[in-house]
Amino acid sequence: MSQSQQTQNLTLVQAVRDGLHTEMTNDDRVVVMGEDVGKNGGVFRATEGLWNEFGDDRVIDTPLAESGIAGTAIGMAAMGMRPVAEMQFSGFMYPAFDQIVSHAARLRARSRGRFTCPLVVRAPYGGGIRAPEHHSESKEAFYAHEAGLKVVIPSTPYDTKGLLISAIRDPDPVIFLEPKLIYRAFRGDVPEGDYEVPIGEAAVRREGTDVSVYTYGAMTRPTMEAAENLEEEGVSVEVVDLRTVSPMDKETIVKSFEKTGRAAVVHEAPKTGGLGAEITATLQERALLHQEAPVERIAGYDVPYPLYALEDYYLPSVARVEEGIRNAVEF
Amino acid sequence: MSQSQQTQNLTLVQAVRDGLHTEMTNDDRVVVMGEDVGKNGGVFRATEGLWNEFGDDRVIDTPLAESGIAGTAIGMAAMGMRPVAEMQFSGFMYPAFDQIVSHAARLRARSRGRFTCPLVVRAPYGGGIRAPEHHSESKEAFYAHEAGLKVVIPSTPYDTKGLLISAIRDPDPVIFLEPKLIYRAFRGDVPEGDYEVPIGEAAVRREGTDVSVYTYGAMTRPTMEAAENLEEEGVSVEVVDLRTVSPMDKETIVKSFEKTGRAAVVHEAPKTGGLGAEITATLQERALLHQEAPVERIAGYDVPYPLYALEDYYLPSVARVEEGIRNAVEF
Amino acid sequence: MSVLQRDPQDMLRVLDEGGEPVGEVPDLSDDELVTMYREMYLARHFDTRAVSLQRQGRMGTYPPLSGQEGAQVGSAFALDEEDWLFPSYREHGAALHRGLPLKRTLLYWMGHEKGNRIPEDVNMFPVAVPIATQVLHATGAAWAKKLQGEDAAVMCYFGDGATSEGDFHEGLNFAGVFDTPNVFFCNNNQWAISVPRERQTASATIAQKATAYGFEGVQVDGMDPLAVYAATRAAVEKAKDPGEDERRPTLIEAVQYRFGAHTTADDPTVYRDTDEVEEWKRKDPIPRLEQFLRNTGRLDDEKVEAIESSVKDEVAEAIEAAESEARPEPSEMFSNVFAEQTPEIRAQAEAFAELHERRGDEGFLRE
Amino acid sequence: MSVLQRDPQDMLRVLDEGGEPVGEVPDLSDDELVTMYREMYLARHFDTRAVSLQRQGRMGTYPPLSGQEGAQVGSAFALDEEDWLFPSYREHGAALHRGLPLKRTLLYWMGHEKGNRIPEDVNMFPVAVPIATQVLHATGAAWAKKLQGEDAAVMCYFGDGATSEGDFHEGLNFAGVFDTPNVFFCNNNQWAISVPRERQTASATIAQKATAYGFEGVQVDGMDPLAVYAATRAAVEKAKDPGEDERRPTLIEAVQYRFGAHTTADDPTVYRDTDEVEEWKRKDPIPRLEQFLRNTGRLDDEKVEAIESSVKDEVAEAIEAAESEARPEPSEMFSNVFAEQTPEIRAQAEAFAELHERRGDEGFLRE
Ligand SMILES: Cc1ncc(C[n+]2csc(CCOP(=O)(O)OP(=O)(O)O)c2C)c(N)n1
Ligand SMILES: Cc1ncc(C[n+]2csc(CCOP(=O)(O)OP(=O)(O)O)c2C)c(N)n1
Ligand SMILES: [Mg+2]
Ligand SMILES: [Mg+2]
Repeated sequence: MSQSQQTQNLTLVQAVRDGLHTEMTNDDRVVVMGEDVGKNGGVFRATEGLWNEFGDDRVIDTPLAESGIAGTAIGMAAMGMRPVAEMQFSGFMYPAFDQIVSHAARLRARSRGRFTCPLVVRAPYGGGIRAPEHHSESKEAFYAHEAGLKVVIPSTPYDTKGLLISAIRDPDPVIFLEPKLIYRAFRGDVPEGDYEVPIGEAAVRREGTDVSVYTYGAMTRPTMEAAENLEEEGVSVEVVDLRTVSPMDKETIVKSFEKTGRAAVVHEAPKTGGLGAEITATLQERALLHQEAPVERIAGYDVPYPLYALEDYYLPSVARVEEGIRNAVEF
Repeated sequence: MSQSQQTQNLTLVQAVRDGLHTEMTNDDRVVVMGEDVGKNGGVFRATEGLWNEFGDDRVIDTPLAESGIAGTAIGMAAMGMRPVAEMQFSGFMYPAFDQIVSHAARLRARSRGRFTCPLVVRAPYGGGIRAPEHHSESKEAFYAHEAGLKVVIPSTPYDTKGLLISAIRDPDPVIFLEPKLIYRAFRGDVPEGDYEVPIGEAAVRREGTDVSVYTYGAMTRPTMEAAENLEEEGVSVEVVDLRTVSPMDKETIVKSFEKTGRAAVVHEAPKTGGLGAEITATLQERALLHQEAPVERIAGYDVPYPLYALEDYYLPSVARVEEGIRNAVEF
Repeated sequence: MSVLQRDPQDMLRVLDEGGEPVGEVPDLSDDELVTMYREMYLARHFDTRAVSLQRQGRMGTYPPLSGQEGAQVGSAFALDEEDWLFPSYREHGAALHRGLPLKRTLLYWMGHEKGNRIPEDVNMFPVAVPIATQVLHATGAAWAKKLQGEDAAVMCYFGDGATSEGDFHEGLNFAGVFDTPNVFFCNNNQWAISVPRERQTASATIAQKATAYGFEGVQVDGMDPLAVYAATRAAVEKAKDPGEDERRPTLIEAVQYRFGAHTTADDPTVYRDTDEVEEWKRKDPIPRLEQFLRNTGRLDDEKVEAIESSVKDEVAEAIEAAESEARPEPSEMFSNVFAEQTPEIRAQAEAFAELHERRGDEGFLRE
Repeated sequence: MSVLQRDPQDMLRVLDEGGEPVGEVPDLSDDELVTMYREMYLARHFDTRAVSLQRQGRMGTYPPLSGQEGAQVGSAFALDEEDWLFPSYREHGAALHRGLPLKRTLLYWMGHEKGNRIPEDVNMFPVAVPIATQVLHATGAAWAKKLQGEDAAVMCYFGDGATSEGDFHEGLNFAGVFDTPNVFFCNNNQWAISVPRERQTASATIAQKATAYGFEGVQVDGMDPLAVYAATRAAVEKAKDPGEDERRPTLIEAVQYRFGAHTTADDPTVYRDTDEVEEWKRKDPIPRLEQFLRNTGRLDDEKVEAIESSVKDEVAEAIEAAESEARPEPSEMFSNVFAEQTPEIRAQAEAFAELHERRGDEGFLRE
């Protein structure tokens, strides 16, 4: 980012829109497609105004069919376009699951590079907005387990725009999950125009010496808050925001742990088989000799995401994060 | 199992058939449905002869549509039937993924018990038979991460029949993955008639004191072979066959580790986000103070499953398992 | 000739927009006709109140049904006691006809799972939010009824947008192959959120899609409850096998309009003209049926007023009851995942309870 | 009237079973007609050899195409140079017409990814094993061509079974809505493994399913390469927009038969009568076209013999070449996952290489 760039103060969802706008302006191979992305500007307004500016051929309202969206986008990508497909909510990506895992993830490998799939699949993701059933999923682990996909989950407006631009430019398919709980929760400085935040690099959000806490997306906020609360109690917490959950920045993850020897992972996704398990396994694989306590997994429970009367009990809260970190520290 | 029961010497796929036959005889709510399960008896002959015996209303050749199979089976299950749906290969379950995770897994919870989904989804699974593309998947981690599903992967004919009967009788949905590499690799004694092998219980296949190796399905065989080879070198290996990967028998898993303090996990599924991560995370969560070495993950690579010219290099081989176990022991 | 055998492009009508008969009035008693009116009225009033509860922050996102009462109540009316109903998320009107207490509907949209617990004596499935997925459940349920030798039809509702999903196709195709006793009822309200009907599919009608599955499709004026009733009744009878091997599913396209927003989170003025809305409001099914009933002496001012006031009371009571329902116990999250709790879920429930005990609700609830 | 506008239940034919014209013979040169014959013959011979390679353990599971040469070659012939072809897994005949070297096809079924690497100058997508998934890719590709302003048609092959999948529906629906330049070509060979056409769908024809998407569907005798050519050519021209806003996709149902097994792993005698096979063999497209070409003086014994022997040489050479291809380097597993290797994949590749170095192939290969 050059010094002279202007910045705007944007929410996370505005940063999504700005990222799309920037790349659509830069590269006319980029098209945005999905349900209600056109005139309506997306149910969260993530594509607001794009249809007016770029027209019906580049901002495409599709029929209501997620496999159709993903599958046609794969065909477009193979033919040299750069589709950005919106899934209205991550809970409605499953009809497209086959196209994503059987094709998007494998086209390069299957064809030995003859065809590629520079596709971005975006979806609002995660819980906490008192939404109806099936609207609060966080199943990033499904995509992270499929070789051939990259999975990005930003937590700040700045990263959102930069990562989205990187995702669109990436020559391979990227699943871009947008934590909708923080779509409008706060604003942040976002440069105008062009910049990339590299895929695959974590960010240390807060330095600390007693314990490393790994998180991403909407859970970054309660984690930071818990870290501050614990600071007051004299516990020094390092917070690592993964930003990309696949491929994971294991270097940064391990480096932090080598310093602290204690760790916790915070994610909304169900505990069993969630990325907390992968992070934990990685830590003991690479740095067992530094490990002084079990890695705490502070996660969603192994139950279907409840309707909203109970969702606050389901999602890791500041208190739960504090308790979990404390367990790691006091072990 | 009563003493007087007769036993047969069956292959694993014959045990599948015998399990289906037994429960279809016991319970006329049981129907078998899927592609080519009828007159053809299934592409692996897992339903051979059932159509002749039980007729078109209980052994149902469906149109070629996996979401259709799973979705209609959910409707049947909710109405008091006990459908056993075959997916021709686990790589073709993805079109049904939405129905499985959004509905089968949640019907009881969503309706607070008013409707339930006693459904079994069976699929031949895993690699090693020089099959065409997309026929060699092992993605059990997808299903294990979805709350509300049980996931069973047998490794012997005896267990196969007993677990399948348990799965059919289970009041909740069970994903039943059959390691097709060992469909006909060996025979084992299987009682005639009725018996259950309980879901959720691991089996210690081999006792040992130096290291615990956790595995399941087709990987049980190379693991046992590696264990025997290592025995000759003086390493005493305990082999735990999970049998059910969700819910996992953490008690048995942890107990073994408390004894050995060293462990490896062997599975065909890609390493990242595979169940090896969950097992490792569990071990350090519950028994860190016993841990003497990093848990080795001996797994498929994080690449799309290759065509058959290279599949032997992809799948954990006896040599790889040996090396992995040795790493755990020598750390 | 059955009404189902008409050209799928020739829309069936019984009442014109002024409530005058232009087709054969179905054989319903005076009481039934008045009840039909009352239920449509109840659905409308319920809807208005629900929208305002949401606006006042007393309920979460809610999908209104105004304009669609004729299609919902008219079709549900055609079901027999033993038949089953598989809704999408908008069929509060059909549900109330079936006997789902309004309180349950409110609770569901207030974020209580309990609202999805259909009473044992109501033959209805829970709400389906993922579009078109219920088409397969309905097909499977109907298939089960057939295999179990029970004579029951299974009605499945879905929108125009839903017809684009693979599950719609697979469900209707299975139904055609296995002759399941289904009535597939498309509430074509012209919009799938902001996507107009023409963007959804290039076929001239939705009814004609039945051709692809080898059974009959019929288009009906969905703002005309009597036409809806007539077509649905014929389809229900056909589903229940009037004669040797005549049991067949049917696709009904009820052409109608959603007067309001897609959900309370939606602003339809962004994507559609108010002119269009006004035009459709002239076809409003409620005054249309009312006019017919008045013209034929089945309804008068007094009766209408009595209905109005009983409906208001009924809805007010339901709201009162729903709002005084206690918040579910947090521990309910952990129940009903499986018939029996697994050790892992039990451990998680215990850890949660311990923490909740220690930190209280303040440890969890966000402002 | 275009051949596409006929009733979808009225099957188009050009040659009868004896090779006599019963319809308008398409305008193809003598050379083209003889080439068409040669390619069909080549496909058949290739198929026979491939099946026997599999039997001898020299190749993995293989899906034979015998009986389907007329549909494959006749349709591929109707494509122009700039057009694209999206196959399923059985279109070795269409592929060879497009210029995919036989060696690649063999390598693929011998388990080498390289077989799926389509040469840069061949406008064709790799094999699609998951049924019907390619319908969406073909729709997206055609859509891309249209958006990019290129005038190219995109042909997509799939089977009768594939029409039951949701992806078939979604693909055709998108194509109808966006008027993509697609030709959807259903190789209805009567069977989806053991499931007969009638069990797949209750619609009288597959062609009529186009009604659901608002475009034309035509049924053609798939054992008649000239009828196939005629229908496909019309569809290709229509896809490429002959006039103002006339660009439309088309669904073609080519009624044909698979003479052999579904794949070499299948035993069709378990589920179908040999009588049925014999009956269809009388419609064999190869002698049928040969008879027509002989009757019209385009082919004689000498020419046929020359074709036979050149075809044999060609296939033998391809087999020789495929079999002398080295086994891929194991390290290739780790390449082409992403444009750039991730650190984790690099680490895995290195660990693999180290172990392979140390334990050799014996450490990996099973007997
Ligand atoms: C599989 C899936 N995709 C997307 C959505 C988001 N969504 C909810 S309602 C809706 C439009 C539905 O339109 P239609 O089927 O016409 O029904 P209507 O709402 O008009 O009654 C969409 C896209 C969803 N619920 N499920
Ligand atoms: C999604 C999916 N489900 C199941 C299969 C297994 N399978 C392979 S071919 C086949 C039958 C296909 O029949 P059809 O579409 O008629 O094509 P044909 O083989 O007759 O050419 C099946 C069920 C698959 N490859 N993909
Ligand atoms: Mg609608
Ligand atoms: Mg076929």
